[in-house]
Formats: sequence, structure tokens, C-alpha cells
Amino acid sequence: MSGWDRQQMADRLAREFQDGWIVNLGVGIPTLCSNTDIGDRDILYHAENGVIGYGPVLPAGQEDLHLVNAGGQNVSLNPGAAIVHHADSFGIIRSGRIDVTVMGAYEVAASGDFANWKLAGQLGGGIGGAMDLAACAQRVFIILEHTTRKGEPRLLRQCSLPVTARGVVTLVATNLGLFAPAGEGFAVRELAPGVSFEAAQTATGAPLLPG
Amino acid sequence: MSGWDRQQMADRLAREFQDGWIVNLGVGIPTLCSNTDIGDRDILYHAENGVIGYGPVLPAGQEDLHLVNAGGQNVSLNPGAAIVHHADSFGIIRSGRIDVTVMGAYEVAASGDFANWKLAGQLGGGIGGAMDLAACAQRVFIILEHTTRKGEPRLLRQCSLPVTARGVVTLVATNLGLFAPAGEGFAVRELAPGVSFEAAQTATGAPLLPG
Amino acid sequence: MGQRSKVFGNFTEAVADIPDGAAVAFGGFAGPGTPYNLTRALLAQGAKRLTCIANTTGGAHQPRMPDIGMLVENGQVAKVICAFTAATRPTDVLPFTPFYERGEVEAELVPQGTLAERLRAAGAGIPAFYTPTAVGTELAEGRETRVIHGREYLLEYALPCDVALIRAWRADAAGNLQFRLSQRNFCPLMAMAARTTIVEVEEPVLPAGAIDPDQVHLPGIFVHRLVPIPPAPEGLWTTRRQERAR
Amino acid sequence: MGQRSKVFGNFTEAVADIPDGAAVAFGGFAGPGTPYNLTRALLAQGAKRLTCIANTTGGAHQPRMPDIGMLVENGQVAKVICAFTAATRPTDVLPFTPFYERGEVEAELVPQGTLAERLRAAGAGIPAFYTPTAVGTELAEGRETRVIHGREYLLEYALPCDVALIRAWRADAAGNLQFRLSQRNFCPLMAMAARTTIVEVEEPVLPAGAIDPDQVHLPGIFVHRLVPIPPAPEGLWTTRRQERAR
Repeated sequence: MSGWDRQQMADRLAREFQDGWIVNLGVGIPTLCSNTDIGDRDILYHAENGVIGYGPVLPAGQEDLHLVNAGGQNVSLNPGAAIVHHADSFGIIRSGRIDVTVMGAYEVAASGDFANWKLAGQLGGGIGGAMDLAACAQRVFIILEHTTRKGEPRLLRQCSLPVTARGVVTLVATNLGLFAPAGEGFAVRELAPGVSFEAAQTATGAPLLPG
Repeated sequence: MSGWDRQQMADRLAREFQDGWIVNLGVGIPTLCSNTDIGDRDILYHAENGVIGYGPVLPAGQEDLHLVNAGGQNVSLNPGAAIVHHADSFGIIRSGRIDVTVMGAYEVAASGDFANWKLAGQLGGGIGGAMDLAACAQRVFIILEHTTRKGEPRLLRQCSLPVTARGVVTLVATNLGLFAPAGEGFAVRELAPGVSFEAAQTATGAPLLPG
Repeated sequence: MGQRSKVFGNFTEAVADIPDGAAVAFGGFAGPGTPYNLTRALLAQGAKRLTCIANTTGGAHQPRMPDIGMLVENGQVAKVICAFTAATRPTDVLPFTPFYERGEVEAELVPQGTLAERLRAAGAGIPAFYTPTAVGTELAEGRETRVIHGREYLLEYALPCDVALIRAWRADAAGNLQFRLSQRNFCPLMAMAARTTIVEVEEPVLPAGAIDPDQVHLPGIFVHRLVPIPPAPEGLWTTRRQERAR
Repeated sequence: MGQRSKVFGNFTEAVADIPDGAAVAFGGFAGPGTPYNLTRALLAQGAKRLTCIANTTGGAHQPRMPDIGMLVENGQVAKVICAFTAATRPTDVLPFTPFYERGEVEAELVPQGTLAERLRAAGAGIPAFYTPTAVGTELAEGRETRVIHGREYLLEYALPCDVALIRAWRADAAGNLQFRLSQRNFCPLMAMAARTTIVEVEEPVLPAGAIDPDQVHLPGIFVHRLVPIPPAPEGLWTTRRQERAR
């Protein structure tokens, strides 16, 4: 089974961004979305640390050490960028001005629940801005590998881990394709090249519904 | 009876400001405090509209139209001045960082209550920043004419008007002198030149206690 | 760039779609930050039953400038939410006052810091908060309070608005704003609290990127329409000294 | 000028009086704004039973830099209040983790926006507020919620601290600060929440008045001690490129 690599997963989701959207990118694969060529669409990338209007990650030697995205990577700024502090940055988030937040996750449920802050049996966790974003953004998109390293499904009927927020995920990109939580299962919006419906179903812990 | 004029009342209170204090000056006579020569003391004047570190009112022709104090007068800025918006300005106030606020008032009570936002029978009122300042500044000083235009006392046992805050005033400058609310009456800290204790008592609606 | 421009050619066009019944916030503290030009356009536009949010109802000084008091006189206002519903000098009678006394306009009197914080809360997605301000006063009568760490606080709710009319010094095409000195006052908070922020700008609109990202006072996220103020006498209260001197 | 200078000659002196049991906030999001030099001085100073407030406990990356993880290893920490008490990459093990698992350090996990807002509330004299964040999650279990306009919100309390350690780009003698780009992050909020704010500054301290009042990111009211960072290798993480290249 082939499928998409990490940048392709990010590119596929970035294709869904609509002209004029304000987009928040979380740590990990989601940060790759700001590398995607979005053509003539006007997309404003917001990072939780108060950077509004950033662009691609810069190569070593060209980076500005004072400027990082949510993943701690040194990014560039687009014309019209602005900087705010953390309270104003999360004010933008909580007041519903983020059109979409793209996050990584451990698990996504067919109900739209997702879990990305605490592993089973773990003491403490890593919430970061995920709960604020999940509760308040207009849309939540998730990017994750379709299965764990042990091959267990991460798209499930119900989350087994403590959730980050309930019923909020509307679109999921994995290495196998693009899926939409649909209550009883996941609607298949698109399968990655070389991935069959049956192979995707086998790797999924909930029914797949033909898109 | 002679006594102090408005600038002298302001000057007298400004003499009480201690080195390093952050001082908020309200509308009316209090704004005259920033005209007072305070010698080598380092006083930072804060205005409710977010101006931190201003100085004397500027004469016409020298003023900057973008810069006003709480009274809407065009003031100067001292070196080290900074501008914040209204929420941050009142954050400074509510978090207790104002060492003293100087306000005008209609009435002051021996209990430290004062009233400065609503006249008898008036519909609505003019609160401005007075309630925030009165509730949160470290000290509240009041400057007011000792009596109304009709000659009725404004230093009273109890306020007759709706209060701005209770039990907060510690020092009062009037045209007759400097007084401190002391529970049962007002302690006389100083009488203006030409003002006798008896004359001041006659003009006061609460016992005066020899300082 | 796919998005349409934020720059509007004139004030009339910029306020044209403000509907009857809208909650409109007006920036400004004394002159600086006050949207005189947009307010004049709103007077001409004629929207009715407005809720007007500002520090004062205006009209305390001569010469009169376009303000909430004029909107009240023009029959456009249902309610004001202000820190002053009377003048600071009790002998001044506001244009607003007779309408208020006759019950033709409603008023909510809010301490200035609480007003700023309620706007900020709306802009920050905070629905309610506690404040020490006004506890023990007439304004707190019958309202919910809570003792936290031994001190009594009053519950206050966010104050969202439909439209913010503000004035700024400079803007770029992305809508990023800079205010000069005490012009800042309530302006950024009202923009944060508003669904649509309309700005009269003193300087010509700069290209995106011309304002240092570290020196933006209000990010373009909060700004939807920009109207450059024409020179006096067409533009009101132009602060360029040479124009005022004419 | 009567007031004594805010400029301190070295980091040791600037952190000398931080007492055992203090609540200390540490600025920074990844590298920018992180007070490495002040944290190193606090490690040497040795204050115990600290409550450490920051975005993360640090220590996720090599090479190690002075951080809360090191303070934990040094036996100085009673409790952390952070948005991350585990790494974002589950395979990374934080230096903090074994101490937490053995019960030697307490931890309060707070969503990042709530952490920022709790600090801001403390700095703004707001004792508590409501937020939609974390409703319906494990973090909300057993806690007070309130339905406002039909939506459920969680009650959160202000988070004041005794000391804020932050890093800035420029400062003037009045303590006014400027941050460069994403260096700003939590730094102004922690300073507002703190009784004493101590700043490591990348550029030499400017005379009062050298920073345009409109371009101050954090007024000197919130800033008590300034320590200019010496050139590398004595100064940690100097961001001047020529020094790093050495």
C-alpha cells in the first residue's frame, strides 16, 4: 500500500482552505501546510504564539532566531504580518476568528471527538493550545498517520483516550486519504493513490462510508 | 477668609506624593497637579486613557492634538512615557499599581466614603474611571471646594449622594486646608493662610479634630 | 491576492449597510480616536434603534461635532452604554439628557474600566468576569457578586457589538493599524468586540508590509474597512496642523 | 531623578532575593523570550520549593539549556503550572517526568490560552473569568461551570506570581520594553501578573525616552530589574548572529 507522505497529507488539507481564511497550524505535520503553494488564495496563517501572517519554514542560515511558529520552527513572515502577545493570540482563537485549525491527534472518532493530549496511562500531558483551538475555531481538521506504529487504527468509533474536545472534527487527512467524521463512521472523501477502499477499511476502526 | 486657589490646592496635595509613586489625576482640579514642580522626586503620572508618564498641560500652539490627559487637555510627555489602550490602562488601575488617585468630588464623609458621580435627583451620572480608581488605587486623595456655591458643607459625617466607593479617602485638600477623614470627623492636617480653625469648622459638616 | 480590498472610497459607502437595531461602538476619548467622519456618515445614513457604546454621549463642548448626542437628536438611538451619561461638569447639559429624561432613549451607565474590560472580554471570547469596581455602590444593587479570596467582586458580562467605528493614524492594506498617542484608548478593544470594524484613517493607506509587524497596534484580523480621511474642510478634525491652520 | 536605577550589573544580583516558596513565571515559547541567563542564575542561587509557571517544563531538546527541568533536577521545585507536562512528541521523555511520576513534584496542567488569560487576569485585577476551553474534557471534571447565553463555560481563576523572569530585545532606563517578533509571547502577561519582573535584555539599556511611547510593548510600570546580556559565551543564547557564529 503506497499512500501520501507527510507533505502530501498537508498539501491535500491545504487544498481545502478557502480564500480569505485565517488558518491555525498546530505542531507536527500541520506546520507543513504553510509550505504548500496555495496559488492565488489569500490565506492568513496564525500561530498560537501570536504570529499572524507567516509563511514557509526557512532553511538554516536564513532564519530569524526571534521568530518561530507553534512547532518552534523558524518561519518567514508574509507582507502584512503582525505580532501580538499570547493573551491577544488566544483572544483571536476564543472569539471564533480562526476559520480552521489543523492539528495532529492520537485518535479521531466518527462522532467528531478527538484525542491529542494524553496517552493511555500517562501522568500529565501535552495540551498546549489544542483545547482552546478545538473548542473555539470554526472548523477542526486533523492530520495523522492512519494507524499506530503497531498497525492499530486511529480512526475509531469512539476515542479510547481522554478527549481534547467533542464533536468538532469535520475533516481528517491521513496517509491513506481524506475522511470526514459522519456519526456512524467516516465518509471517504478521497483515497490516496494506490490505496483501495478495502485496504483503508481494514486499517480503520469504524465503518467507512463511500464518499 | 482667604485660603488656597485651585492651583495651590493641587500643589499642596502634590507635596504629599512620595518619590517613585505612580499617580493618577482625575478630571478638574486634580489635573493641575501635573503642573506642580515636584523637585527631584520621580513621579509617574498615569491618565485613565492609557497615557503613562505625562507632564504639564501645553499652551495652545504647542499642543499635540493626539495627546490628552483624563480631562481632555493637551499635555506633554516626559522621557520614558508609554501608551497603552484602555483595557491595559485599567488593568494597571485594578491590579493596585496606582499609588494614589487624586479626584474631584461633590461630597466626602468622615468615614472615607465619597461621592462624585451623581447629583441629587439626577438621572444617570458621570462615573468615568472614578469607581475603578476608587476601588483599586492604594490611596484616594480628594480635591474639592470646601463648600457648595450656596455655602453648604461638602465635608460631611455621611454622604447624602450615591457613593463612588466606601471608606477609601485618606486625604482631602480644599480651599481651606488639608484634612484627613478620621471616622468621627476630619483631622486638620493644615489650614490655608488666613483660615482659622473656627472658620473651617463652620464650613464643615462634621467635627474637625485638631491635627 | 484573492481577497477583496479593505479600502473604501468614502464614508457613505463604508457605513451604508449598518442595519436598524445594530449595536455600534464609537472609539475615542475626548478628540483623539473619535470617528467624527464615520459618525457624520451614519447621521446621513439614518439607521434607527441603534445601541451606541462609547465613553460619553458627547455634545458637552462647542463647537458641536458629529457624535452620539447628534444621533440621539436625529432619532436614531434606542440605547446608550457609556461611562458618562451626564457631563463631568454638572452645569453642562448634554444634548442627550432631555431625550433620556423623557424616556425616549435608554441608558446603561458603566464604569470606564468595566466598559473597557467588557469590550475586551467580548473580543477575547470571555463571556463574563469578576471585577472589584462598583461593589458597594448603587450600580451593584440587586446584582450578582461573589467573594473570592475574601474580597467581594461583581459579575460583569462581555459586551459584543455589531460594528465598531474608530479612527486611526496609519493603516496598511492588510488592515493593520497604528494609533498615535492617546488616540489608541478604546479603539482596539471596540474593534476586537465587533463583527465589523470600520476605520477612518488619517494617513494614506500604506501597502501591506509597510508597517513593522512589531509595531502594529491592532492586527488586520480585526479590521474590515478603511477610509482615508480627505483634507479639511471635507475631512473633519484633520490633525495635520497646516490643514487646521487654514 | 529620585528613583534608583532599574539596571542591575549581573544576573546573580538580580535574582538574589527570590525566596524559597516563591511563585516564579518563566517567559518564552520555544527559544524566543526564554530567560536562559536568569534561569541559570536561579539554579545557582538555589531557592527551594518554587512554583514554576511556564508554557512547558523544558528539557525536550538537546543541547540542554537552563530551564524548569533543570530546576526540578536541582531539587528546587515543588510544583509546575504548564500547558505541557509531557512532550508534544510522546517518545520524548522530559527530565521533569520521573520526578513527577515519583510524586516529588506537583503539576497543574492548564490549556495554553487559559494559562495566558489567567496571567493576564492577575495583571489586570480580574480575580476570575469564564472560558469555553476544556469544557467536556477530563480537565473540567468536578469543576464549576456556568451556562451563559446557552453555552457552557468553565470558571478559571487569576494566576498571580511573585516573580516573572523574562527576556526582551530592548529596554530603556524607565523599564519600557520592546520584544522582537515571537519573543513577545507570554512575557508581557507574566510581567503584568508578577510583583517583581526581572528582565534579561539583548541590547544595551537605552536612556529613558529613547523608545517611542507608541512602540513600547510593556510599560516600565511592570518592569523592576533589567540585566543586559553580555556577549557569548558568557551570555547564553545571544541572538546576534555574529556572536553565535563564533
